[in-house]
This record gives sequence, C-alpha cells and structure tokens, in this order.
Amino acid sequence: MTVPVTPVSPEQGDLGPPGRQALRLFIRNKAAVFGLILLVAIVFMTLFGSFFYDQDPSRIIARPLQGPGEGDAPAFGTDYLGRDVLAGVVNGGSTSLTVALVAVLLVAVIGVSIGAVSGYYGGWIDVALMRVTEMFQVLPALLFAMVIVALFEPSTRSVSVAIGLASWPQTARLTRAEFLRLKNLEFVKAARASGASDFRIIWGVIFPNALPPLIVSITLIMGAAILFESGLAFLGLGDPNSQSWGLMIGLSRQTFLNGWWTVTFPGMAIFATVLSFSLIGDGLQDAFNPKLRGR
Amino acid sequence: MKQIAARIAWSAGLILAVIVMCFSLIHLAPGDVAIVIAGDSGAGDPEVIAEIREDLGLDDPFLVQLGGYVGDVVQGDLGTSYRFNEPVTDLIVTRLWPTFLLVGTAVSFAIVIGVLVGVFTARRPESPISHGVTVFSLTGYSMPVFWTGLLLIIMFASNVQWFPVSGMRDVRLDGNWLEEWVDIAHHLVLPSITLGVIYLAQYSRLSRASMLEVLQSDYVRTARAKGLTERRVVYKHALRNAVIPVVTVAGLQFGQMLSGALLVETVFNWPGLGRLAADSVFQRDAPVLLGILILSSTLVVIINILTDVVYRLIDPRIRVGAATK
Amino acid sequence: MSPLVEVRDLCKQFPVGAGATVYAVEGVSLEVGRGETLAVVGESGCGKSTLAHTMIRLHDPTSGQVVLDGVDISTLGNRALREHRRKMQIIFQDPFASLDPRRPVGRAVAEPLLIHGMAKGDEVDEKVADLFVKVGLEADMMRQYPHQFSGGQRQRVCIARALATNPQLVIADEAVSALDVSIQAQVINLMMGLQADLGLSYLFISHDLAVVERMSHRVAVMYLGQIVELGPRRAIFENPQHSYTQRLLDAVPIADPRARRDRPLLTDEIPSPVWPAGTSPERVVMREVAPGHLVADEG
Amino acid sequence: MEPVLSVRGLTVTFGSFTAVEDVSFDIHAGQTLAVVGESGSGKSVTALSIMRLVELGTRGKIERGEILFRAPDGEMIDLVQQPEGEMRAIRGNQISMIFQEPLTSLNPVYSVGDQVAEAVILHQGLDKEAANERVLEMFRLVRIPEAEKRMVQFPHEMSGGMRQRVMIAMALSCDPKVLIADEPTTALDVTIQAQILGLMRDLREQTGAAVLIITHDMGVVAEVADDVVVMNRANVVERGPVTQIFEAATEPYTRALLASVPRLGSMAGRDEPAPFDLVEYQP
Repeated sequence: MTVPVTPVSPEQGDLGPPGRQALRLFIRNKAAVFGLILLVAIVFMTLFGSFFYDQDPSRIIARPLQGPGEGDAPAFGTDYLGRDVLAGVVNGGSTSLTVALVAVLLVAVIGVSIGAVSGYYGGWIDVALMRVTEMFQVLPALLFAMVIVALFEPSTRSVSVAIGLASWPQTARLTRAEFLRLKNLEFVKAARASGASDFRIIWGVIFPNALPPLIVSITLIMGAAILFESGLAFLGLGDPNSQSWGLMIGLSRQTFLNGWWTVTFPGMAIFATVLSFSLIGDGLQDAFNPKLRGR
Repeated sequence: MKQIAARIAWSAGLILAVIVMCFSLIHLAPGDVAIVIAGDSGAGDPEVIAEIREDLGLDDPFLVQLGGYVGDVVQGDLGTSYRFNEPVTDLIVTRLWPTFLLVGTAVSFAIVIGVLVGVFTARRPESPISHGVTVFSLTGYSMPVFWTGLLLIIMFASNVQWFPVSGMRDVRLDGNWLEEWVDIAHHLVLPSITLGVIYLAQYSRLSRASMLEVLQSDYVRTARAKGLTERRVVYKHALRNAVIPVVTVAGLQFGQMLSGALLVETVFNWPGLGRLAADSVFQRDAPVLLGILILSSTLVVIINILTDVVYRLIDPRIRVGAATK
Repeated sequence: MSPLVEVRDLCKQFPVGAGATVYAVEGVSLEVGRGETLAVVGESGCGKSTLAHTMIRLHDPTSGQVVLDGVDISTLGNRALREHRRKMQIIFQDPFASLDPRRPVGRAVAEPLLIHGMAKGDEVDEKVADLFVKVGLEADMMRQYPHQFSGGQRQRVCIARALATNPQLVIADEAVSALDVSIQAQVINLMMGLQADLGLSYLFISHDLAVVERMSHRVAVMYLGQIVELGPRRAIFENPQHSYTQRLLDAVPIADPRARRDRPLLTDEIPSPVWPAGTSPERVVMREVAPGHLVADEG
Repeated sequence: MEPVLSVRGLTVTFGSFTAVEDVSFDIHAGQTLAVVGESGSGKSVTALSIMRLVELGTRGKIERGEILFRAPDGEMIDLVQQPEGEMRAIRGNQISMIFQEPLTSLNPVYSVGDQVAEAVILHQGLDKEAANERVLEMFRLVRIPEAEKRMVQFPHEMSGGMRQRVMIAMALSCDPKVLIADEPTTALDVTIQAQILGLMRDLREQTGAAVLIITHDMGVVAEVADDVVVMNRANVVERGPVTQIFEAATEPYTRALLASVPRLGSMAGRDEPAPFDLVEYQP
C-alpha cells in the first residue's frame, strides 16, 4: 500500500527545504531587500569610498562652519575647524562597523554557549549561569561599558569588548529560552532515545532549530551595537585615533547650533546603518516565521 | 507574600554580587587612583602620592578594602568623591530626582501612546496608518538618541524657539511653585520626547503584535460569540491580556532606559545622574562611579520587582496564593 | 522463555514548587513478552507517558529497575546505555513535533543507523529506502521535508525511524491519538503487520480503550501513578474487576446508536498526582483473581 | 415541523480556498444534529458561519447561501443578511456556542462568574446583583459543586470538566433557541466526556433548545445525535437519521469512515488482536 504525497496546506506546497523557503520570502520582502542594498552600499562606501572621494577627513580645507553650498565649502559643509564633513562621513564607518562586528561575535559566542548549556542541562548549572547573567543584566549597559572603556583606555579593542560584555545577556536568555522550548519537542526526545550524545543533540539537533530567532536577534544586536558605539564615541569614549560618526557629532556639540550640517549628516549615516540592520532583521523574522508576518 | 520575601532576599544577594564585581573591576584595573587624585599639581611628588594612598587605604590588601567598602555601603555610605570632596551619597541623591522625572515622563508617554497606537492599528492591520506605524517604529528604533536630541534642539529650540535649549529650569525665574513647575515642564518636553520616542516605537509595535495575537485567541472568539460589541471585546477582553508583554518588556528595559537617559542628559545638560556619571568617568572619580553603578543596579532590581507585582495584578494566573488546591 | 522487558517496582517523582512532589509513577511492575503488545491505558495525568519515558531512560527513575533482555538498564551510564538503546525505540504522539522541520525525513531515519554505526556510505540510503517501503511510503520520499507530509505519513516516517535499529521493543506513546480515524486505522493495521513480520513487542500507551481493545494482547490500567488492574485483554474488557476500570469502560462512547446508555450525572474529577510535602500516596496491593489477571484491592 | 434553523446552500471561502461548499441542513427544536467529519472537512467553519463569526476574527467570507433562523416572533430571518448590530443581539442570546478548548476559550484575567454574568447583563438587561443570582442558578443547573465559591474563581483554578460546565452555563444563560457545540468534549478525558455528554442531553430535554454538535468522533455521534450530516472536503456527503447512517449508509465515504472506527466490544470473544477490515475509498 502506498500513500500519495499530499501537501499539508496549499501555501506550503512545493517549497523544498525550509532554508530556501525563507530565502525566497526574504527576497520578496521589499523593505528587507532595501535594507540589504542600503547595508551593501554603506559597507561599500566604507571600504572603497576614499577612492571616489579622496579627501582627508582630518585636514582643514576651508573656513570653519560653512554650510553646504556656501562659498568654497564641500557638499556637506565644514565643521568647527574647517574640516570636510563629507570626508568624515565617508571615512567614519569603518570604526563603527568593525567595533560592532567584533562586539557581536563576542556576544554570539558568550551568549549562545551560556544559553545553550543553561537551557539544555537545567538544574544547578542553569541556576548558576542565570545568576551570573542576571548580574550583568541589572547593570545599565552604557554606564558599565563606559567604565570599562575608561579603565582600559579607549581603543577599538576595549570598546568592542566593553560592548560585547554589556550586551551578551540578552542573547544568552534567548538561546536558553529556545533550548528550553526545543529540548522537550518530540524530535529531540527521539534523538535522545536513539542514543545520540549530548554534544550531538545540542549542536546537531537543537541548535539548527534555534538558529532562526538567533539570527534575527543577532542582526538586531548588530544595529544596537552600532548605536552603542556611536553613543560611546559621542561621549568621547571612542578610539581617539580613528574617525567615527559618533565622535564627529560629539565634537560638534558646542557648535551645532551654528551649523546644523555638522551633526545632521554623520547622524544620518549612523541612522542609515542601524536602519539597514533593523530592516534586514525584520525581513528575516518574517521570512522565518511567515505566519507572524506584519507583527 | 513568601515569594516576594524570597525575591527580595535574592535581590539583595544579587546587588551584593554586583558591588563585589564593580569594586573589583575598578580597583584591579590598570592605573593608579592616587596619581589621578593628586592631579597635575602633586602627581610628580611621591610624598603626596603616598599620603593619598595612606588616606584612602589603597595599600591595604584588596579583600580588606572590599570588605570595608561593602560594610560602608550597607550603612548607606558610598564613600567620598575624589573630585568634589563630598559624600557620594549626597551627590547622588540630589541628582536622582531629575533623572526620575525624565525617565518617568518618557516611559509613561511611551507606554500610554504606544499601547493606544498598538490597539488602534491592530484593529486595522492592513490600513495605511498601520503600515505607517511599522515604518515609524523601525525608524524610531534606529535613530541614535543623542542625534534625535540635537535635531529636536535645532528644530524646536533654535529655528523656532518654542522650548529651551538645555537645562532643567530657568535660573532667572523667580516665581511661585506653580510657575516653577511650569518652567520645569517646559524644559522637560524635548528631553522626554527624545528619550520616549525610541520606546514609543518599540511599544507601539509590541502592543500591536500582542493585540493581533490576542484578537485571534479563543477567549476573544467567546466574547464575540456572547454578542458583545467590538469595542467591549477589544477594550475589556483583549486589552488587559495584550498589555502583559508590554509591561514585562518595559520593566526589563529599565536598565537600557537609564543608559538612554545618560545620553539625553548629556545632550540637554539635564542635571541628572547620567551627567554626573559621564563627568565622573572623565575625572576617574571612582567612588562616584561605583556609587552610581550600585544605585542604578539597585533601581533596576527594584523596578523588576515592581514589574512583577504589576504583572501579578494584571494576570491572576501568577497571583501569589491564587493556586489554592 | 524470559520476558523481553521486566519492570520492577518502578518509581518516578518530580519535585514541584513549595516542597510538593508529583508521584507520576509509583511502584509499577509489569512485563512485556516477546512479540506481545502490552497496552497501558489511563486518563491524563495518570503517569502512563512518564512510565514509558522512564522505561527508555528519557527520565532517570527515582527507584526500581527496568530489565531489558536480562540487563538492568535503569542505572547504566550514558555510554553503556547507548548500546542498549537500539533494542528499544519510541514513537510519539504529535506527528508535527516528532520530526525535525529543518531536515529531510530520510535524515531522521538515517540518524539512528549512523549513531549506532549500523551502516555507512551508500548503505545508509539503501537501508533508509528499505525502511520507507516497509512502512508503506515510497523510497524517494526520503528527500522531502516534514512539512510536505500529512500527519499519517509523518507517523509512518516515525515508525520507520523506530525500526531502523532493528529494535525488539517499540513504545508507542499515544502514537495514533492525533490522527484522523481513517488514518489511525491504517497506521494501526501497519503496526500490527510489522509486529507479525518482525516479531516486535509493543508497549502501547493510549487513552483510547476502543483502540486498545483492538490491538493489545494484555492491558494495564493506570490510575494516579499506579497500576490498578493488569491482565489479558479479554479479562480486562469482558470481566473488569476494579471499579476504576469499570468506570472507564462505561464512559467510552460506543459507535452504535442502539447501544445508548443513560449516563448518571456525576461531577467527580480526576484527582491530582501532586502531593504536598510530608504526604505520599498509599501503595495499592495487587491480588490475582485469575491466572495473569491482577487487581488492586479496594479499601 | 418547522426547523428552528435552516442552512441552505452555504458556501464559505478563505481567499481562493473553499472551506464549505453548498452545505444544507435543518435543525429542529429539542433535537440534536451532529455534523461529523475528519480534520479539514469544513465542519467548524460551518458552525462559525452560523454565528457569523467566520467573518469576524477570521478571513472567511460567506460567498453564497442562506442561514434561516426562526426569530422569537415566528418570522424566519436570514442571518447572512443581518447587519452586525442585529447579529450581536442574536449571538449569545438566541444562538450560543461552546468550544473545544474550555481553558483557552475563557478569558484568563476575569473570574468565571463575571464572564457568565456579562452575557446576562448584556442580553437580559439585568443589574449586577440579579445577574449574579442568574449565574448562580446556571452554575447549579450545570451541576457545578459549591457554585458560590466557584463563581469568583479564575479559569486556571478549575479542572477541564468544570471549565466546560462554565462554558455551557454561559451558553445557556440567556435561554438560547440553538446551542452550537464545536467538539465540546474532544479536549476532555473520557470519564469527564461522559459526564458532559450526559449533562448536555439532560439540559437539551429541560430547555428544549436545538443542539448542533460538531465532532469527529463517531462514538459521540452515536451517543447523542438524532440526525447526522457527514462532511468531507467542504461538502456534505450524506445526511440522515442516526440509525440510518450507522446501519445503512449509502455513500462509500461514510462506509469507509465507519469501517475505520474502533468500536468497544467489537473484539468480544476473540483472543488475538485483529487489524481493521478497511473499506477502500477513492475520492
């Protein structure tokens, strides 16, 4: 006796592997694709922008505080020292993106391992790890990061580590929640009953199923890390030796009322970068979870 | 009651752990506090440095210093500021209420408007307004808060002078209490909108999602099957269930909000804890920083407990003692 | 010949808040013979699923033994246990949760083969294909994903997975409860066919007495963590001795409109297996009323 | 005899998907009609359509057909044509409904007493105190022990059987002409199911309401129904008195369905288990 294959619901018909289905839904999402294009453009500008707009952002090129189009000012005007704002915008992204990337890697490694172990084993291991997580969670993240950066001298490395240390609890909690949910599902129990080892169950069975929400969350944390970095730089706690959008705004704090362009354009760059991650994260969320679309 | 007591006991332990961690972090980090305190004038003089070290007990074994500090904190003494030479506790207390005012206003504004917007759009999920809220929520969340603040100043305090550029009150004002309050409220508008807009973005989205889910629930179907009007279905049966996740998230985010307040206070020169913290970082004023870290962690813990209480009031399923057998 | 599985005085307790304890399984003893179906019936919360899960060590027992083919597996370490796991497999209730949604169904069936090193290379696909045919699916369906299957087909895949390691005991934990009746009947027929072909033993956990009556050799009735009646199927269905068994049988709606009975308007509820600190359930004493027919004494 | 409710040619769609197609049946006062079918047959959508809840809360649309209901003044009105305001006066009052999952069907944040009282206050214009009296009376009618104490409890504090009694009390609180029960015992244990089915039969006799029961369980059908409508894939396959369906079904689908139903007692006298004697059915 053979049973014919009947699709469970018409929407899910012929869509092959779940990953490919998500990709297809993502590509169909205009906002998400816009976010992706925006991000690619920003990364491209950061990596290769100086080839096309070859201006040293730290050099004084004109009279200070000239607006766009005034006199001999460049496209985005000049800052309080007479430096080119556009050059700053073009070159300011590399610090933000590097810091955010390193911080997020740190968050992913710490958060996922702690969350996975905590959720899978439960019991006293869970209690102990969650208490540590809680300790980091009650500290206001920005203040905590500021103290770390100030103690260890501001540098790209200390800023990344500080942001990573202040941000991982959220990922740990999410991973733990996913593991708690998944470990009691029947396909995980079936793997256990088949004799699979803990390592195989954690990384081979549960983890791939916990990935979609984690990818979404990590994407959004990437955006948050950029905001975080720019906040620190704004306060003067960024790497003093590198150009950064947040720093540009921070330095213009005393003079911005005489030159709106000195804060507006760098801020837009931060906003666009974070927005691109938000849009991508949102699109991924919808793609992984078509039922919840638009929520 | 027992649960609450246990929760408070546990929270005390948590705060103690935070104190130990922050104290260790600050005291084991590279750099000599004494040199910082000695400042430009005395930094070269080893005698001055030694005197300071003696004064502060910096030469004692680390654990002795830690023990002494914890003992003081328990008695409400957070030490003396290096910079201001004033008790840290006094410094913090005077800065506490402006921060409270700012965060409180921002969060109330965000929750009330956010939930209303969420409910409104959940009832018409395909309407242009509903899509507009999605866009607003994404942009609101993606804007750096200090930038929003600067833009608002440019637009509403500089171009048109509807609101003051910075500060919490007009020093020239000499009026009665009502005028004082109106003045503070006037100063409060831009900072609280700046801080609130991020959370408004998040809560409107969250309550919309939560409302959409609740509107699909079986008990809403039951309410409709009873013949209730949609208004009653939404505002009586759905709303109370839909705000539960919003309350939870708002409680959990309190720490983040303090971080946001720090930036907003810096932008608007708001005389709160955040600005004190930012200044202390640059002046390496360790006792003040430690005090603020400890106090804000304690606040976060307290807010979490309060959230729990509110949560229990809204949702009888976890009300203490409700599960009688 | 000795029975395939002997469960002796098995207990499983879970702590719940404020010092209370769930006595999910309390002093259960039973045997499953070779090639036999033993059904465990009872209502929700009676501990029948916990019994099954404890028997295959998804939970560690609080006390008692599970002897499988002469070896006590209740205290084996993880490594030693793995070797014995291939002799017993489990099929779960929910056909939607029991397959990994991110992997082709063939992988689910191949997994136990790989874990136990029972096949490698091309052999794996061959064996999986054989198993698919055995459970009435087409071999090339192994490359498809769970969402492309109906509930009944998924349950067939789960049966194939359970059979991959040539087990002697298959535990079916409400394995047909979530299926529509027409599909349920097909899956039951399949399971019975496989039993005849492969000499399998089934531990059939179910709340549905009509299904149990059709497919079991012996029946154990569970109530609040304990077995209250155990015996050959005919004895349980045609001559129930315990008042709970009788009530259970009386409650089953019969698909024959001429057999309608008047129902007494009772309002009793199923008591909870949670015991506050310092209290514990009283153990029932079993008495043999006929050869192989055990009934708990009622005080 | 005139039916209380007459469904004629009902067709309901969800986008391009037709969930219910050309379904017709009549329900008479004091009688129980069972609509039986497997998952996806459209039986629940039919029930929700009668309440016009399929357009409220789900994206369904009543494409064609009439749902004629005999109003208290004796006139037959078509529910499909009624404006929402009129429907609200009928829902929970003239026609009421109970659902499969009593836990999720009750609002977790209000006491069960208040939830039942709400319908009474709305439809009968009683004040709070009188409504509570009525609730107490209803709780006793559905045999909830210690009714006063139960009224102030929340759904999570009750057992499944008690919650379903609360749902029944709510549904009957305004003396409806028609009670729709959508899989009312599916989520319940078999001993509790027996109690609820007995209660429903008893209450139908007391109130004279017409009952429409939606179920997948042929055992439940045999226990309670007077007439049966068999549905498969959005269509009515067969309809008739219950004994005729069970003993002389003419449609192949009905017969295939009945052949796969396990019947308690069918194995009496046999020692060995036996597979089902299935009937081939090709749609």
